[in-house]
Amino acid sequence: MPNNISFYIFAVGVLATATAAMRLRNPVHCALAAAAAFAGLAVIYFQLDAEFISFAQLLIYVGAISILVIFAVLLTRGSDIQPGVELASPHWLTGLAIAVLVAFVIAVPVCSSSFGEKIAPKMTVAPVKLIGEELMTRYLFPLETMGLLLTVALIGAAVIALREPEESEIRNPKSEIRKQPTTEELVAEVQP
Amino acid sequence: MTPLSQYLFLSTLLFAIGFAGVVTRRNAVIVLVGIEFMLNAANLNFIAFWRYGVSGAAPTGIMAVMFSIAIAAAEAAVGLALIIAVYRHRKTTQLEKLDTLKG
Amino acid sequence: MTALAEPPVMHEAPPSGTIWRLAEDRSSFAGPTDDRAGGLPDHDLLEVALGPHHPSTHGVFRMDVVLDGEEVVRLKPVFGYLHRNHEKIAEKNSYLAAIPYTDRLDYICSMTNNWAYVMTVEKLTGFQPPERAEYIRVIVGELTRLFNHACLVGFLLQDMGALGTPLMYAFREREKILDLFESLSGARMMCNYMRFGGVRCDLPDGWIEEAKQVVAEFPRFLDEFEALLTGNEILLVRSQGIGVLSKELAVNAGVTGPMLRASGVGYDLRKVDKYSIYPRFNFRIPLGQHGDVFDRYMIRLLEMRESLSILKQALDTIPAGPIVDPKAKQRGLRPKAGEAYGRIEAPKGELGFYVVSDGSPNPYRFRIRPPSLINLTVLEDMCLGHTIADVVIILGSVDIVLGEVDR
Amino acid sequence: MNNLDQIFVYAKYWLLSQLPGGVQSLVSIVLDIIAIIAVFGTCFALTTILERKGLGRIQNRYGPNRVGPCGLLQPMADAIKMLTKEDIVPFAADKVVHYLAPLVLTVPIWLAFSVIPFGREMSAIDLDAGVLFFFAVGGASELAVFMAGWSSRNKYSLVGAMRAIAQMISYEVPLVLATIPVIMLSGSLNLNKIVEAQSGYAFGVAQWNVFTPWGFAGFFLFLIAATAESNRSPFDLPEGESEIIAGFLTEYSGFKYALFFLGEYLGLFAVTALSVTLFLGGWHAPLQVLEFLPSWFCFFVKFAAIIAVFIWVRGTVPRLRFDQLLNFSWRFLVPLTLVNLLVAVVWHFTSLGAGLDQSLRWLISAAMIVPAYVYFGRALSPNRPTRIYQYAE
Amino acid sequence: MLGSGIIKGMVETARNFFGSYVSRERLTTVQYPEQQLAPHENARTIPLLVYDGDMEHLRCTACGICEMECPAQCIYIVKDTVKKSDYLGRMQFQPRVFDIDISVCMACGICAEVCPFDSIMMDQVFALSTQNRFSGLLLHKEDLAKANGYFHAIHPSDAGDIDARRDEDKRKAEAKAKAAVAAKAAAAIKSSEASAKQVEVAA
Repeated sequence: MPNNISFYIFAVGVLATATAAMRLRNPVHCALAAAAAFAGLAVIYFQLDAEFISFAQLLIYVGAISILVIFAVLLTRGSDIQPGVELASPHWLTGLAIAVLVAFVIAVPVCSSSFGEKIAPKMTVAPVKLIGEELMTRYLFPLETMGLLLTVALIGAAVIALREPEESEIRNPKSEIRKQPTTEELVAEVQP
Repeated sequence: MTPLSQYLFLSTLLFAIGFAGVVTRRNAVIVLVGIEFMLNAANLNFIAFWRYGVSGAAPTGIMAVMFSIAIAAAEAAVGLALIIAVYRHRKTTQLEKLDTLKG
Repeated sequence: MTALAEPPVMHEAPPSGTIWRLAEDRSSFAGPTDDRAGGLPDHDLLEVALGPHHPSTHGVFRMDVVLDGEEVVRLKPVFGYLHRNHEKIAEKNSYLAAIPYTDRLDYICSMTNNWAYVMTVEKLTGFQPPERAEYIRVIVGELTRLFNHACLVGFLLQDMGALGTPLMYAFREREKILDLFESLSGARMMCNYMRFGGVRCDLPDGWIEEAKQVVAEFPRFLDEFEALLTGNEILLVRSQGIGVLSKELAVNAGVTGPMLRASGVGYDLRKVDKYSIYPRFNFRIPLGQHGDVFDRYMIRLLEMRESLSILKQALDTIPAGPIVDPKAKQRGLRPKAGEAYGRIEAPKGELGFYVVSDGSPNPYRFRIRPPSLINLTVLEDMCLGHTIADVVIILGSVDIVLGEVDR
Repeated sequence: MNNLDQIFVYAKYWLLSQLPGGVQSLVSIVLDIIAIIAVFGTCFALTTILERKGLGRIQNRYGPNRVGPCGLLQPMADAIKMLTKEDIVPFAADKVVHYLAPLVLTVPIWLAFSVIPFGREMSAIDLDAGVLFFFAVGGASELAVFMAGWSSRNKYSLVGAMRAIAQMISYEVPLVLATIPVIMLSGSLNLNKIVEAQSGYAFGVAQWNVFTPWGFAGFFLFLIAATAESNRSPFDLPEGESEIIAGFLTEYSGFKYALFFLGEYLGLFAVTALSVTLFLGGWHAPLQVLEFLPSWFCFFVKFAAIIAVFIWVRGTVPRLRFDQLLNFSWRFLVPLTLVNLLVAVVWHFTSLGAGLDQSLRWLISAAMIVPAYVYFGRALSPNRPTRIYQYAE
Repeated sequence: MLGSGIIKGMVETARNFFGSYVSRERLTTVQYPEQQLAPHENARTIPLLVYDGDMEHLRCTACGICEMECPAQCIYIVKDTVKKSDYLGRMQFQPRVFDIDISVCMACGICAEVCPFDSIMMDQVFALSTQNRFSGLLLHKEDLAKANGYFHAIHPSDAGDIDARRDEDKRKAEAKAKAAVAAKAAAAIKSSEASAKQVEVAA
């Protein structure tokens, strides 16, 4: 069962890299591990015959979001971590307990239900053409909304991240340095 | 083929890992990554249920995931922009230090 | 065609009654850059040492650059890595033995270095080079200017990232001139050719014809060069408006040579000093208006064409005769006590030698005014506010040779 | 379909038929992988030497000609040199990331070749969303470049990596936008179908996309974006050696450097192969009389021609500055690709039996794209009057 | 229009590309070990010491002028203790040690210029690399000494001039010597005559 084996390999990989992304000290390492986890998920989508989603996942999560995260880390100086600074929040133990509880709560019904074994996968795949047609007919309104949302997000992100002119900027000595002295300033006439 | 429950388990664990990250880490950027993991876990569920489901030829799961990915992209962009903007003011991305409303 | 408001004039000397001096407050020249906190924005600054073994610092030269993003907010040139103590060695050696060392100042143009030095000693001793020797000096000097400018443009484009194609074309032409120099003086680069009161040896048979052929073929190379580069949009956007050097700053900082003329100051020692036999030749001095990298590039191309015209005239009219002043003495020269400052328009600017004699066989004091070093002093002023990529081409357009900067 | 055309396909099937049924599918995959690695590995070796020789000739010199006949074994010598060099890792470097970066760059790029049809019936996998796959696997190269630059703990490396990422992101937009007209008009993301859509001959000349106005403009826009995407001159800023030494490669040596080098060239090959597929009719012969030529031969001739153009450009132009580079993408390429999209739409709808003849369609398209080109070109480089130089006598 | 300058440049590089296959002038490379250009007659690299006939007849008289004038001070001379007869028959010292450190020598040619005995001249060898950078680059008298024939081969016109001058000197010297001998003989005869006279007078 090569399919099964590869699923387990990638599942373990995804879980390992995701754990690493949440546990490593250096945020850049975290972002890189997260990128690996996203790529592993893309492979799992591909196994599930959702190739379009798989490529979209690669393109958006690995190609765009990871890069964004890395840029954010670098811009907030996240990568120069001082030794001795606590990484985890003060209530990390409580948080971890809740997380384990959540996992348990979800896992129990999954185990107890039997549909996992019963339902055989149907042998239909979604060709790109079909997805396109659906997008243009049934999901037209969500698509347009999504376009709007993305535009708003783009503009919003740009506006938020734009550097506001700070007070210190106004008396920025750099501009003084750059100022070219005028002829009058530079050439002083001295009568002997 | 791998049974559906395996995918659901994977999704559960991924969600839990993301959640744990969100509630235990201090760095806001990493918290955002955790949220992305949780979204991805949900996406995996959508795809798995679509693949094993009975919804006929309609690519419903795929559609949901597509919109989810788009939202995730928008969320990441805005979220990271916010973090950077906050960092400019407070010179920190440590979440517990960002507890006052005054800038 | 835009006409200038006033016609360009040659400045013989600064206007009378006026002392040109630097204004007191030159913040860009302000002290050492060590006090990083003072006067710089507090957000992320990147301090980069460009050099001393950076690919495009033309040798062992360092620029300590403070970057805001990719923008230069402070730049400190650091040199001295190639210091060879030339001036002190010359004070220990005889007058003659200093000549081969001058070859190694600006090792691209040894002929003009020789020329400046022997001219100084001639001033000190009163030797008068014969007519033919003066012609030979002018010819080799202008040939030197030709290939120096060609190579400079090649290096500049190399700094712009043109993968050496223009440089290789320039070197191809330079080889022809170097062949001429080799058959004349025995060496391609370290010519050691000029002597007090003349030149070392006469032109070999057929040299004039070969030189004429090189001069006749050179315009074709210039046309090729211009077709390849001058209209190139990338070169235009990279060089226009970059590294502007204002007329006033250029004059006040003592910048000379093509750099000064690119800033629009008509000052060329060949016209001003009228040394040697330059007044006999008909040539013009091209002037820039903007003083940016593109002007400095164009001025060099135009100067090459003027040099070609001088060369044509000189090669056609060179007389026969002796090549060295019969009164001149090379070995064991003991000039009367005194001092002399000799200067010529070297390809890079005003190259001056100041020699003091106390009547002994070696100079009492020996100083050089290297154009490369003095042109380099305005580097920071030209670079501020530009990006690191511009710094590299601004440095390239200054035309420095580290042998001359560090001596 | 002559035998020569399908010789590789037949060879593969013959080989598979010799094997027991159980391993056939696995061996088939392995054979495809070996074929791609062998062919493009050889291409890499040949390109490095031919590029150096070609650049040499452009610069009026011989180029490497010492190792082997005409210097053709130079890549072997280079490989031996690279492999035997000391692999230096800076003391302060992030060792794991530093080690992984070349792998992350090189491995996904091999994947991109799997969807390209190199000849009739000659693509490794026939993916429904082939174009999307191509761009998706390309996304990892940005991460790899960042990893290399960041892990080296060198200022030049970091600046180079930042430049590279900004450049790749900026040029991915026009690159994708330039492919969209092709996808729209052939109605598929499948590269095999796109090649099929360009089959057929009119007046003995092939009906490739490049012979349509939108295809013509799109081809050049695509090539420019591809040049930038693969960090080639004049867009080789990430490793602009005269400014930032070698950019993100500064701290790499030996085999890791060779891997980066390989990765860069493979990236170039991949986009070149894609441009051949999208615009130059893939493996179709250019003229009907040339149809007897094997399809893979046609493909690789076009491939080599485009690579030669890249080399030619590299030998000619200087490098852009970084802000100019980004401006060029956002202010020139992106608007033009959008106009080109419009041209493709117009082209598509005028063909729907509106009774317009071909020349009128061309005229309309040209009337849209040429003014846009002139306008955006002007806007890009503000009016620079021709400089007049005065002479002082 | 945008791009026209780049296209012009590309035409230029294409011309050079094809030109390098047809025009010798464009492809100026000399493939060094196989092809070598003959050096120009004036070309100079390191100094050499000319001898006439055999090694025992170096022209050098160990006068030390070159040692003094060398800008890089790379010449080291020790005079021999015995004098030998030179080509004019004069008794001259010869160098016992004549070393040139060519790792310091800058091939300026001043030594050759100042040498009053036409002894030190400039060689044209350029493949000077050795395994040992100290002893390998310190050339001794034996390494530097070259026959006049060799000098003729590399600098024919210079060597011709010098030989002509030396022959002239030699001829003059011989004539002078002859004249001196004759004068001496004459003087001897005279003196003998005179002495004879004196004898006579005395007698």
